[in-house]
Amino acid sequence: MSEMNLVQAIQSGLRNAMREDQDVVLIGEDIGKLGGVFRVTQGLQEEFGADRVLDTPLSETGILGVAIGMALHGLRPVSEIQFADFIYPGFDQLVNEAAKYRYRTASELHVPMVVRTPYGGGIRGGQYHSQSPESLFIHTAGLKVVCPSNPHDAKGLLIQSILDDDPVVFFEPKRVYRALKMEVPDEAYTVPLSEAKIVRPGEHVTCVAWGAMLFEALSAADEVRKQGVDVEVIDLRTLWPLDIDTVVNSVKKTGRFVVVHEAPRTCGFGGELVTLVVERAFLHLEAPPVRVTGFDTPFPLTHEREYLPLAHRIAPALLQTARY
Amino acid sequence: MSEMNLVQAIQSGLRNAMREDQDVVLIGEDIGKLGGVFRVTQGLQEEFGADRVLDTPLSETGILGVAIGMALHGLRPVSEIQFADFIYPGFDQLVNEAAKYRYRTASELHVPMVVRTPYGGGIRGGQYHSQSPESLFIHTAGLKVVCPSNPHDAKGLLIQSILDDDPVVFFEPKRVYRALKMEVPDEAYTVPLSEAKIVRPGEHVTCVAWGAMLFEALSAADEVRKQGVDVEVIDLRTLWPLDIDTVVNSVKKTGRFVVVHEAPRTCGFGGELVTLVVERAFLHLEAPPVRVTGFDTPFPLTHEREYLPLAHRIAPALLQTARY
Amino acid sequence: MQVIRDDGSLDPNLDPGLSIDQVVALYKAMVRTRVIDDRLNRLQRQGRIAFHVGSLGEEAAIVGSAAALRDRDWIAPCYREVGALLWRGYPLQRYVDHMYGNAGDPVRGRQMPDHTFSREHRYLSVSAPIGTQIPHAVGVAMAAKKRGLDECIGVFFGDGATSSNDFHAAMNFAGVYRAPVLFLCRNNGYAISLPTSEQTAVRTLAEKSAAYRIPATRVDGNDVLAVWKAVRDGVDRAAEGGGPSFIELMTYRMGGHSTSDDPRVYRTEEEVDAWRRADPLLRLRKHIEQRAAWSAELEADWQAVCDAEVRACVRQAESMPASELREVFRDVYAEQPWHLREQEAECLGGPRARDHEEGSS
Amino acid sequence: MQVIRDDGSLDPNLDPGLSIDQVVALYKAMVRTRVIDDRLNRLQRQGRIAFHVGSLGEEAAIVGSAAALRDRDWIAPCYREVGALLWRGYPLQRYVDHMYGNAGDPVRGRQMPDHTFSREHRYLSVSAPIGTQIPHAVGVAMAAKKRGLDECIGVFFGDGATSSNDFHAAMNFAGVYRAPVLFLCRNNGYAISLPTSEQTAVRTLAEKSAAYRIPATRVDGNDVLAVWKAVRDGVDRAAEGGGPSFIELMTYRMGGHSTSDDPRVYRTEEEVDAWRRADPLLRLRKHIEQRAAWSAELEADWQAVCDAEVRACVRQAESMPASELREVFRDVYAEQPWHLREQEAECLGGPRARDHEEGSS
Ligand SMILES: Cc1ncc(C[n+]2csc(CCOP(=O)(O)OP(=O)(O)O)c2C)c(N)n1
Ligand SMILES: Cc1ncc(C[n+]2csc(CCOP(=O)(O)OP(=O)(O)O)c2C)c(N)n1
Ligand SMILES: [Mg+2]
Ligand SMILES: [Mg+2]
Repeated sequence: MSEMNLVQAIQSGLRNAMREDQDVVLIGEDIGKLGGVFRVTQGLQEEFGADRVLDTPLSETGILGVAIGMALHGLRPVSEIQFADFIYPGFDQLVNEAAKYRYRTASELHVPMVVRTPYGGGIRGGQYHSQSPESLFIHTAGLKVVCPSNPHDAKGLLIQSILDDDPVVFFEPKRVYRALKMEVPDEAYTVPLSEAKIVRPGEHVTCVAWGAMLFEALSAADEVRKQGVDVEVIDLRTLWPLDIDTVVNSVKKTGRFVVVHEAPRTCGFGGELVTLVVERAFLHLEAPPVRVTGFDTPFPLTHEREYLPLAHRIAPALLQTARY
Repeated sequence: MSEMNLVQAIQSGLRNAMREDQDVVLIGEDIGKLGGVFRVTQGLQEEFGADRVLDTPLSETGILGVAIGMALHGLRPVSEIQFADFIYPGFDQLVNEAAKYRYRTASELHVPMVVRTPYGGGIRGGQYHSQSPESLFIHTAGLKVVCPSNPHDAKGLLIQSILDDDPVVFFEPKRVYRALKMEVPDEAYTVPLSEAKIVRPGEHVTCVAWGAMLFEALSAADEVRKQGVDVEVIDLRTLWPLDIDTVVNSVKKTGRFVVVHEAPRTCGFGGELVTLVVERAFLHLEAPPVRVTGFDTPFPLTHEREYLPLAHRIAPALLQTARY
Repeated sequence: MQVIRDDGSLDPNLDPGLSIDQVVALYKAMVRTRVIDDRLNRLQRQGRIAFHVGSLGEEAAIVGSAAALRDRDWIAPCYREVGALLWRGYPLQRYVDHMYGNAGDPVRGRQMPDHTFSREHRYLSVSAPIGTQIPHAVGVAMAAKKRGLDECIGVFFGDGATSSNDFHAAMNFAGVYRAPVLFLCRNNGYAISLPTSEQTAVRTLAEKSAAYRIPATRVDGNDVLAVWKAVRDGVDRAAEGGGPSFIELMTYRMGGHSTSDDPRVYRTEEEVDAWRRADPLLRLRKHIEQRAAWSAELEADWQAVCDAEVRACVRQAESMPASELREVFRDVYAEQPWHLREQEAECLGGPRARDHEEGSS
Repeated sequence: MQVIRDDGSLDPNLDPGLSIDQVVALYKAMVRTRVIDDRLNRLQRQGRIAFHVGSLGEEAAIVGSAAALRDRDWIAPCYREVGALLWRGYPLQRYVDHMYGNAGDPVRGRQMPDHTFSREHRYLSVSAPIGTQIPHAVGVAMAAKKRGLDECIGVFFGDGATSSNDFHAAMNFAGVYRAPVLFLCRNNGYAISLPTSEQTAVRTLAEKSAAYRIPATRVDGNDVLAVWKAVRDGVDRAAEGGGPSFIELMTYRMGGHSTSDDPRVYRTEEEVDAWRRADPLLRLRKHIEQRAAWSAELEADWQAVCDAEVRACVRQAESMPASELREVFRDVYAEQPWHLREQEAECLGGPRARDHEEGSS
């Protein structure tokens, strides 16, 4: 056990995975000598060599397309996309190729790869260093989408994602990278995919969040507790395939549902979750579900803390729902 | 007035727009001599010359990126992406550049461009000639998304999209291209964006569809009429910004809501529409809204008619909702 | 580069020294490819299959490349290279079943015709989006290198694909990492309707290779021995650690882009006629006839054999049931998640679609 | 290509013949750019602005290019080229306001620092995604050509950007359509931490240009007259209908990639020292001093003028209020649609965020 922040925990997970399986390779921009712009891969090229930690030319098409080829021939590549905002130049490889390779070869060929990428706002990154494009990948059949909120889950989910035989997009909340430390085992362990976690049990409202927004949901829950509203907070951890039971059972218990995400509201994952809840727990709902989300604009800079669905926006939504 | 199918109506719209404004240029693969793989641009290069109808190299990045530059300097480019499935190599230009140019220059520079692209299944196109990726663009702030169902609307919406000062993604239901003829004015006219159309008024259930699925919704409505269920069918025409009032008012009247789309269910536009309806008409809802959609797999081939949300799947959903 | 001269003799300086048996085997494979192609085009016109994308005129480029690769080398196809897969022993019945999307189709009716793959034959999967296989090939090559395997990969793509994002990324990565990959560019003159001269301003596609410091060769792609030699040279270079090679195979797409295309709209009959005289089969036949290894009689026999074979496969394919509906819901992930289990049940338990006129709404 | 020799004299064969006033004006602009840069780096270290991406060492490449373009020509920036924008007369106050994202910021606090643009100065918008401006520039050039305007565009990008999809597409389109565009490739040795030698296998980036049949020049990017000459030649070629040019500006990023970067992790002090001796300001200063058009006194005066100017702008910028919250919801579309009207009301009418420690969750 060591005290680790999110960066250290992910690094530790990568190191464990690379020590245990020589087919695990890392590929991305500036991940070698520099150790990545967030230093997640610091020291790994030194330990494992330049043929296992590939500092690539500036091409997301190359990073993802080449990783697919590596995965097809026995390696387990972990790509780093420097910011989620820069995944689009390689989007085609991810959604048309990685996602569909198994289907179009009836599992004869498949693509075990992980795409790590920091996402989200709160670091004054503006419209190109703050995006949360998870819903695009959730919409794409064949991809799994993971988003841890804390160091312990991050390491376990990352190792599990590397072991997984399907392509996984692994979103890292960059706002949490150095914000939080916790005890994390030094050795390898896994946290299963598609298992959400009830991080705070409650009776009155179900609140679903993930990544950096989890802490905002918790802080809003604390706040409304003082006003007698008891919120159940669920950390999704894996966004897709969803742990539907944990979410729906919670809503059946509370009758009220709030979902929080940084991405713009329209066609974000929140709408999907609301719909799933409505489809499966309609008669249990005592109030209309509420979305607390980023707004439908490009991500702004100066006022990013008003744009983000932070506690100050979540708390009123919880109260409103509870008192509906 | 002439009898036109969808291909002819779109071609007529392009021709009118190009005759009226010399700054309108077309850019895409095989759109010159060949007139496009669906022959939408047939004859246009001959009439307007190769500097207004540009047969491009095989690069969606180039088609969209260069069109943005043209739009920045006074032209009104209409790009053709041969199939919506092939838009992803140019995805970055569309979602990170075209969509955000106005915002990031406070409207000092902006990008009046239209991206035409055939979408959807039903022509035995398999996973790469059948996709319906509209939700990805609806999620992207700064883009407008249009999808006509018939020749008359298509021409009017296309001309309006070309006149519009924002980037518009214009989805053409390829399954309808030659399936339907109607009287269409030869001269230019517009159909306003963001106005849905109630194509069949009804009392019991609201059914929203667009593009090729509209006809399936209508045929399902006919069918359930025999069983006493009176369906109001709305053709969205513009997907985003949505004509929210027409949809919500209809649901307030009927209390029941069914949405139909070809795209995979999860994080498709259907979930967004359900959520909007739940947010705005919760107390009017007498049954849980229902989605009839493509399944969460890559688009299949042999069984595409079972995959698609055709009338045989819509009718039971309408009945189920009506009788809830 | 040309090895088989127009008069049918070999250029002694370039002759790669294949035995006459090997050369005849190449010829037979090329004829077989063409006979199958012909039959599939006919079947499509008769409405018995939905689509076909053929290799008429490009058989030497395809079969010659496949033959020069070693069994352990990989092939990353574009979509016209089924001749390469068949060269490797892929069962014809399986291919024809795939063309029908029936229960014998290895991809279970999920993909359009001509979207083949075979792990066993080290043949990656055909994918419609142009260019996407090129970085995959580089990744496969890099994996082989990292794992210390003496393998390389040949990746096919067309002239149009040189404009793709993927081409640029793949070439650059291959150059930087010295990946053992052969870029096999079938310059067949057209990307659907766009001639190569409008695809790019350079006169030869081989010039593009210099931008990545990858050695390039430009060969007569209708000369199977020239193709064989260029590709084998590339294999040797890769095996010696010399990294990637780019080979421009100058050929011509004698047919339409696919059965959906009508090339008369964008090119002249004269142009096609000129290329008909450069038919790779004619050239090679002249050569093996000169060497008394082939004759009109052998030709007729072999054509009949191939034709009978494909007809038998078609008969069987047409007797097979369609792929099963539940296959729509499988192989999306390694294990089927709850939502696909539910959707499969919803679909299988629901009503079936009505039959309809194809293309009507 | 080098015009200003190491001893400060000009190569008479290459001297583009600028008047001494013009040359001094270039020098002054370069010094001003550097003084502003220095100040912004300091402000960032003091936590008064959030971020800065500078041009230390690249001033000749940037200012020289801008000066050789005509007023009516366009500039498509990467992100280090504010020196080019200032050369065109963009008000410094506006730039500094932008760096603060205050109410005077032309982009209303919506973008990170150094994301400038100016329609008036024919300067497109800086965008963080690498390479995306390159096809825009080709589009602008094609539009100018189509509209019969005698204009061209210079597009700046780095060595790293040559690996992007956009570079490949843009170069190819420019070659095919003979667009009047100048590709100004600032080869400053690094893409963040990756040296150019690992970015691609070719030795010079100019070699990439041949893949698109675009003529290339490789110049000493620290020699403002060489830059000027190469760019002006490109402008002339474009104006004569000769189409695109590629100019590799060999320079060096003397500072970190941005204020977020620590270059010591990936390069040596010796390397940086060697380049310090090639500082473009020193070289030009030597030349104008030789021509008695500059002196230590003039230098001190000019530095003081520039420093006072930027300090005054900073004072004013810091006295301005922040950009308004409602600006978050504007300019997404030409007209604000209902959902943004609603969201603006929701946000403006709702509670304000609490202050917090930067970076904590
Ligand atoms: C990304 C993408 N854009 C467009 C298409 C449509 N399309 C299919 S084949 C083709 C032309 C390909 O030409 P080339 O690469 O020369 O291969 P060839 O067909 O000549 O063998 C085009 C444009 C596609 N499949 N993928
Ligand atoms: C598509 C994309 N991928 C990654 C990044 C992250 N990034 C920002 S600058 C940079 C290096 C750019 O290098 P170069 O093109 O040489 O320009 P320079 O900074 O040296 O001027 C990288 C990788 C980005 N901005 N966009
Ligand atoms: Mg071709
Ligand atoms: Mg650089």
